[in-house]
Amino acid sequence: MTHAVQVTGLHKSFGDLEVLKGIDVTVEQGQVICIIGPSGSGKSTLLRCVNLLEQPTAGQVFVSGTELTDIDVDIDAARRKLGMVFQQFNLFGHMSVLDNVTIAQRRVLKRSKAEAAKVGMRNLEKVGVAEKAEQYPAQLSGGQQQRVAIARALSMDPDVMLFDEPTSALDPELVGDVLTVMRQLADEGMTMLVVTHEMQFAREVADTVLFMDEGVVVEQGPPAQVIGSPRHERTKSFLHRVLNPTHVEEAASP
Amino acid sequence: MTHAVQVTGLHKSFGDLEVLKGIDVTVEQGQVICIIGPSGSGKSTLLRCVNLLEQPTAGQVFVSGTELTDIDVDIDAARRKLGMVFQQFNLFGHMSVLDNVTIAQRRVLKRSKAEAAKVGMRNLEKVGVAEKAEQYPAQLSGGQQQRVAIARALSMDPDVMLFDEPTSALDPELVGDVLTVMRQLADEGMTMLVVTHEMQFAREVADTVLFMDEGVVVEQGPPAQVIGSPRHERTKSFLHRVLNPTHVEEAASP
Amino acid sequence: GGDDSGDTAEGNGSGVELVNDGTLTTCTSLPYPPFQEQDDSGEIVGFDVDMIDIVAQDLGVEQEIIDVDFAQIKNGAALNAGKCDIAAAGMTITEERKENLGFSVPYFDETLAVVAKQGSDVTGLDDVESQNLTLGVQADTTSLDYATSEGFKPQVFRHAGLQVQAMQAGKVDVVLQDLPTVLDWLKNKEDIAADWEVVDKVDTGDQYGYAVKKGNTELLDQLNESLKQAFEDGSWAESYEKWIGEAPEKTPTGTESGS
Amino acid sequence: MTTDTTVTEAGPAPRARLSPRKRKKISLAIQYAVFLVVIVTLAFVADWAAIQHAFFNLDEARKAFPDILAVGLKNTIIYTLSGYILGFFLGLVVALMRLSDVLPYRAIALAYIEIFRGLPAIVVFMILGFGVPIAFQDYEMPYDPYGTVALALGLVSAAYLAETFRAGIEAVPKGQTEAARSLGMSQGRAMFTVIVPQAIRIVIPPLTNELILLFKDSSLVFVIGFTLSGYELFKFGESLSTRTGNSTPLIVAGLLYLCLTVPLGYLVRKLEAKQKRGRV
Amino acid sequence: MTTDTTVTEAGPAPRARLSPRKRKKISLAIQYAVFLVVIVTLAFVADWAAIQHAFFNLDEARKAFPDILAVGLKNTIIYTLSGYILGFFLGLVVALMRLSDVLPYRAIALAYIEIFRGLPAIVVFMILGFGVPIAFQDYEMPYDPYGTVALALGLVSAAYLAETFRAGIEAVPKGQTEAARSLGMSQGRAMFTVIVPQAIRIVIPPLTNELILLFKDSSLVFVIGFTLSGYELFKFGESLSTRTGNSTPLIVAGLLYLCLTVPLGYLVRKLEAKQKRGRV
Ligand SMILES: Nc1ncnc2c1ncn2[C@@H]1O[C@H](COP(=O)(O)OP(=O)(O)OP(=O)(O)O)[C@@H](O)[C@H]1O
Ligand SMILES: Nc1ncnc2c1ncn2[C@@H]1O[C@H](COP(=O)(O)OP(=O)(O)OP(=O)(O)O)[C@@H](O)[C@H]1O
Ligand SMILES: [Mg+2]
Ligand SMILES: [Mg+2]
Repeated sequence: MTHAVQVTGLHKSFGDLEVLKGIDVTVEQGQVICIIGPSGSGKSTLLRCVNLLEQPTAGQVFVSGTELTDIDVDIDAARRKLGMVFQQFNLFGHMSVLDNVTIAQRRVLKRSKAEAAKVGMRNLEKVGVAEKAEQYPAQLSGGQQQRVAIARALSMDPDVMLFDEPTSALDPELVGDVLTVMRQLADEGMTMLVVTHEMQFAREVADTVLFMDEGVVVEQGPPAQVIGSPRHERTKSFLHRVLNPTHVEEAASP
Repeated sequence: MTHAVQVTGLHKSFGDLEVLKGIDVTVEQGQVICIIGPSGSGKSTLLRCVNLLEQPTAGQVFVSGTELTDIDVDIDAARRKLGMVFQQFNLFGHMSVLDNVTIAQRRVLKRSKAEAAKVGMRNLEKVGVAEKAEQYPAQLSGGQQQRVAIARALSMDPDVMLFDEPTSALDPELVGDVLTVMRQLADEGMTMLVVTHEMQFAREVADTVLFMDEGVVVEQGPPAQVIGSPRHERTKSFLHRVLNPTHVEEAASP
Repeated sequence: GGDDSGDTAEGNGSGVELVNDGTLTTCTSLPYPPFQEQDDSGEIVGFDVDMIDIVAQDLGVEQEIIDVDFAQIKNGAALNAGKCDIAAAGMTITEERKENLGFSVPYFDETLAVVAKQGSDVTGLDDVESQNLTLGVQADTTSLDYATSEGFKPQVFRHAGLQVQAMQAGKVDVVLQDLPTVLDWLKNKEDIAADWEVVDKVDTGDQYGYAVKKGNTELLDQLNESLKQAFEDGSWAESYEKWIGEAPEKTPTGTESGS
Repeated sequence: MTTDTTVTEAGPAPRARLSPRKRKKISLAIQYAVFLVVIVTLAFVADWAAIQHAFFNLDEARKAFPDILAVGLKNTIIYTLSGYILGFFLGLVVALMRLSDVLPYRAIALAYIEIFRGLPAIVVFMILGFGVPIAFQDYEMPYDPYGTVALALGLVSAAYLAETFRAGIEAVPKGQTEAARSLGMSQGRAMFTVIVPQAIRIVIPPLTNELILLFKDSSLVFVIGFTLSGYELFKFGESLSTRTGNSTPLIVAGLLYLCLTVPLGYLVRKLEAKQKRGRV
Repeated sequence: MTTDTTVTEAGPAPRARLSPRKRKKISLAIQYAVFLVVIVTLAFVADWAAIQHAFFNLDEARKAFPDILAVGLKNTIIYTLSGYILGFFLGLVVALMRLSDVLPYRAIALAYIEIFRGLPAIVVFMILGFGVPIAFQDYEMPYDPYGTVALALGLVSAAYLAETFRAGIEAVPKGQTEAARSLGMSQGRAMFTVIVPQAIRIVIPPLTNELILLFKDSSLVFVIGFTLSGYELFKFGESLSTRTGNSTPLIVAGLLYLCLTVPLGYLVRKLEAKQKRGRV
């Protein structure tokens, strides 16, 4: 049986800086994996290597059995199986919301205008922003924009969804709307790889939580284990800082 | 007895937009007041009216008995009693950390260089960034910058500290350091007016929590009451959204 | 060069006021051979330069030369703007210019030359229209006035140097310019001499004169006196032969007044 | 708020010195006084009759019309627009070369940009107007002198336009390309569906700005040499001024330049402000 | 990563079409081929002897030295720097007027900026070089012609410099003033302790850029009229070129302009990049 996503021996350097130092991750069909870890630990880079927005320095990435790191693969075609949602939304500012969710369907999947609109509207409804279809991204709140971005990725019928801190650019009140949509996707059986700082979401939704630090996977397992009773010192101290912000040991530590 | 801060009948409009619609707030010596409320409700504007960074349209502001809204008051002198900490830190980028905390002491309070440095270093130690004194703001993390900003305000020996979402521009891991410093200040008896989204901090540290919406104070009281068992519908729905981001009713609500 | 007059006496006894003390400042439009142009060493030399050197010598000062577009010379702007004391630029005396300038006695008879490519069947300005050719003239000169009054639409160049470059570049087919200048080109510029020839001459009956700012009678008197002296003592004729290449047919009398 | 609010709780208020409002009033009063003194002095000292006669002479101004419009302004507009159009396409080519993967293209584009941005326009015009035709006697520029003028202005503006195009493309956030690629678009498709349409909006203000600069640069084409009917605004005004010895025609020409450049400049600022507000 | 990795789990891979890497290779090859063809064509078609003779004539170039440095380059630098210094202070005054609370000052500053940014420099030079001295016969410009040149270049650059200063002050985030005010500093104190020092850093690159523009504008001062020893780079090159009928001196002058402008441009970009990186 093929895995939804399989990453083996992944290394990535920017110049002299080795950001990923050999990562192995396997995601099965329908699983939700949450990746947590301190800033700069390489979480985003890992996600970006999975859909080859960054070219890995070494290692292999398989998605539904296709090796994306194979130099002869049609990367544009392979990438369609991966939907990606970014921290900064990255909606196309010059297009209406509906155009945002239909343009790739029509240009890449060659769907008819009507069909693309049907699929797009279905997904906009799913994320709860159907009534904004005719508006432009600049007219939407951050939370609405991010939900459009999710609908846009979903409209390509991906096998796997990648989320890179989808809520950290949002006002606290707007976080909930986006997390609700993601939870719903997970419930429907979507395979998801989520970089997040929302521990409550990870605890409740993830099948596996993966703690990264300094380019390596320090610890992974079910959320109850990794978040509830972490074994590694680094994990413990990270979680302590994030979960109890008002009770940090001594402010004197810079 | 004079109140630390007294705001009566405060109105503020930007053009046609009435942002504050009659606010009355009293802060006693040594009290910590946390202001919570949805985005755009006027929290920042209220804080900025208190130290007259915005000129109120109507109403009065008293600090330690001096009316700041009196047109004949020496506003620069009066403002020294109020320390302000901003969301975006606003450290002076062209000055070292030490200069940041000494410049106003020397130029405004006319302290000697040595005395200003002494006071500055004491406050930098208090917030735990003394070893960064010679560095420049750009070389510091967000959390360190914010702590320098707190030290800078403290160095003017203010009667009251105003905080405007001091942690919302920070990475989640860095939030703790800043909240710890604030908690410590509160413990030492500093009078504080804090706009924040950190409910845990408000619950643990505030004497009074004040919920604002659409330019009015909807509800105020001890944290256990306002956060624990809010009476008003608006407060309830706001708290529900912020405290349970993954359990928002229906994503379909835009 | 322009400032090699031997007499370096300070000031001058004639009561003439100069824009710059101790120097007689001359406005000209470079290059305009053989009246004024830079020689190979970069010094400004020429017939006009020699003449004004005589004036400067009589004043007991040195000549300094300022290069301005001819347009600013002939309308008096350069003089009125206080840039110089004398305008010396192979300039024709015309009624229109007299309104803005104080002219000296005439010192040179004007003749215009029509220049065309060797081997072309151009014999005069009349062929320009019939053969649909491009006529090139220098801006603000009597050549331009003459050409426009004859109904031509010539191409206009800021100074004579650009005009001759346009000839070299083949941008013009026929050129109208003062004869001495043309002769100088044909003498000193190989590529011009190889391709071009004078096909016609136009005797306008006009004459060249130097000019001072209108109303500056002290300087004008001195100028005229020095010129008359030069006519009489043969230094004018000597310069003429040196720069034009042949002896003059007659020497100006210095009697007919310019202004 | 009224000024007579009774300060019921006023403690030992820091009322010292002058209140900011009073200080401001005094400072304003001083500044207005200075202004008045300067104006009055100017009014008495300046020789207004001379100024009016030399620069705002209605008779002289009248003489300039209508030819200054029919010839000068018309030619300025023709020269500038033809140069701009040429420069636009040349600039596009140079910008694409600058962004190319092929090193020699990049090098050539960079050299082109550096040279033509570094040279004074008048040097380019002289070389093009005289140097090139002398060197290549056999070759004839089509539609001369308009061809030469368009080429001269085009070459100069292309360097600026190329940099503008490149900056426009680079100003579109990288996230836009990444989002497009992650939806399965190829590099080229992403470029033309997502990047270029947004880059165009970004470059409209600087493109307009370069049109203004070119209007001003067109005042130098006179060095190439023209027939009288080819005179543009500056040369027309200058030639009329030198003919009459009065600066008014030059002032009229200057005002006509301002009629072209000031509204365009205003438009640029409007567009820039709109763009700033509308950022995603 | 090696290319011969065995694809153990390859499913029904979307391998269709050409792989991106192959497509890229082919496209690159085509581009290089086009480049070669163009180069070869040029090499055969162009009359290199004529080009070299007209533009890169070593004999002619030699004649230009050392005077082109001792006179032309020297004067270009003197004129530009004196104009820049004058423009700097004038620009500061105009910028302060532009930010003043006094309406007439603001209006005058705005008019000044609009006029001098909208007029071609050569128009300003002509008016200043001839119009003004004729209108005011009694007044004598000190240190003429250097005074007139400095004033002309100063007036033109002051408009740009004023806008730069204003933009620099406005580019300092509002939060900086607010932080300073909230520490008890007065408006003036905040301005000079916090805003101006940061504004200066911001404006250094555009200030340098305007020096480049002024070097180029200085090529137009010849219209004012000079002695030979007052010739700047362009006029020197042009006059030598017209004397010899060979464009090489003009090219030499052009290269010397590039020696001034290209390194300065490089410096501007360095400073800008550094500033972008160093943002707080
Ligand atoms: N394009 C790049 N060039 C050079 N260095 C990079 C690049 N992208 C990322 N890095 C570096 O790689 C390291 C890991 O970055 P990455 O963005 O993956 O971290 P992260 O775990 O996502 O952190 P965060 O929580 O802040 O998003 C960082 O030190 C970062 O500076
Ligand atoms: N200078 C200003 N000019 C015009 N409108 C303003 C200005 N400052 C604030 N506002 C408006 O006033 C309202 C309240 O703003 P304010 O910043 O006080 O809200 P807030 O409660 O602090 O929100 P947030 O949590 O997003 O900071 C908003 O609608 C805002 O757009
Ligand atoms: Mg990241
Ligand atoms: Mg706020």
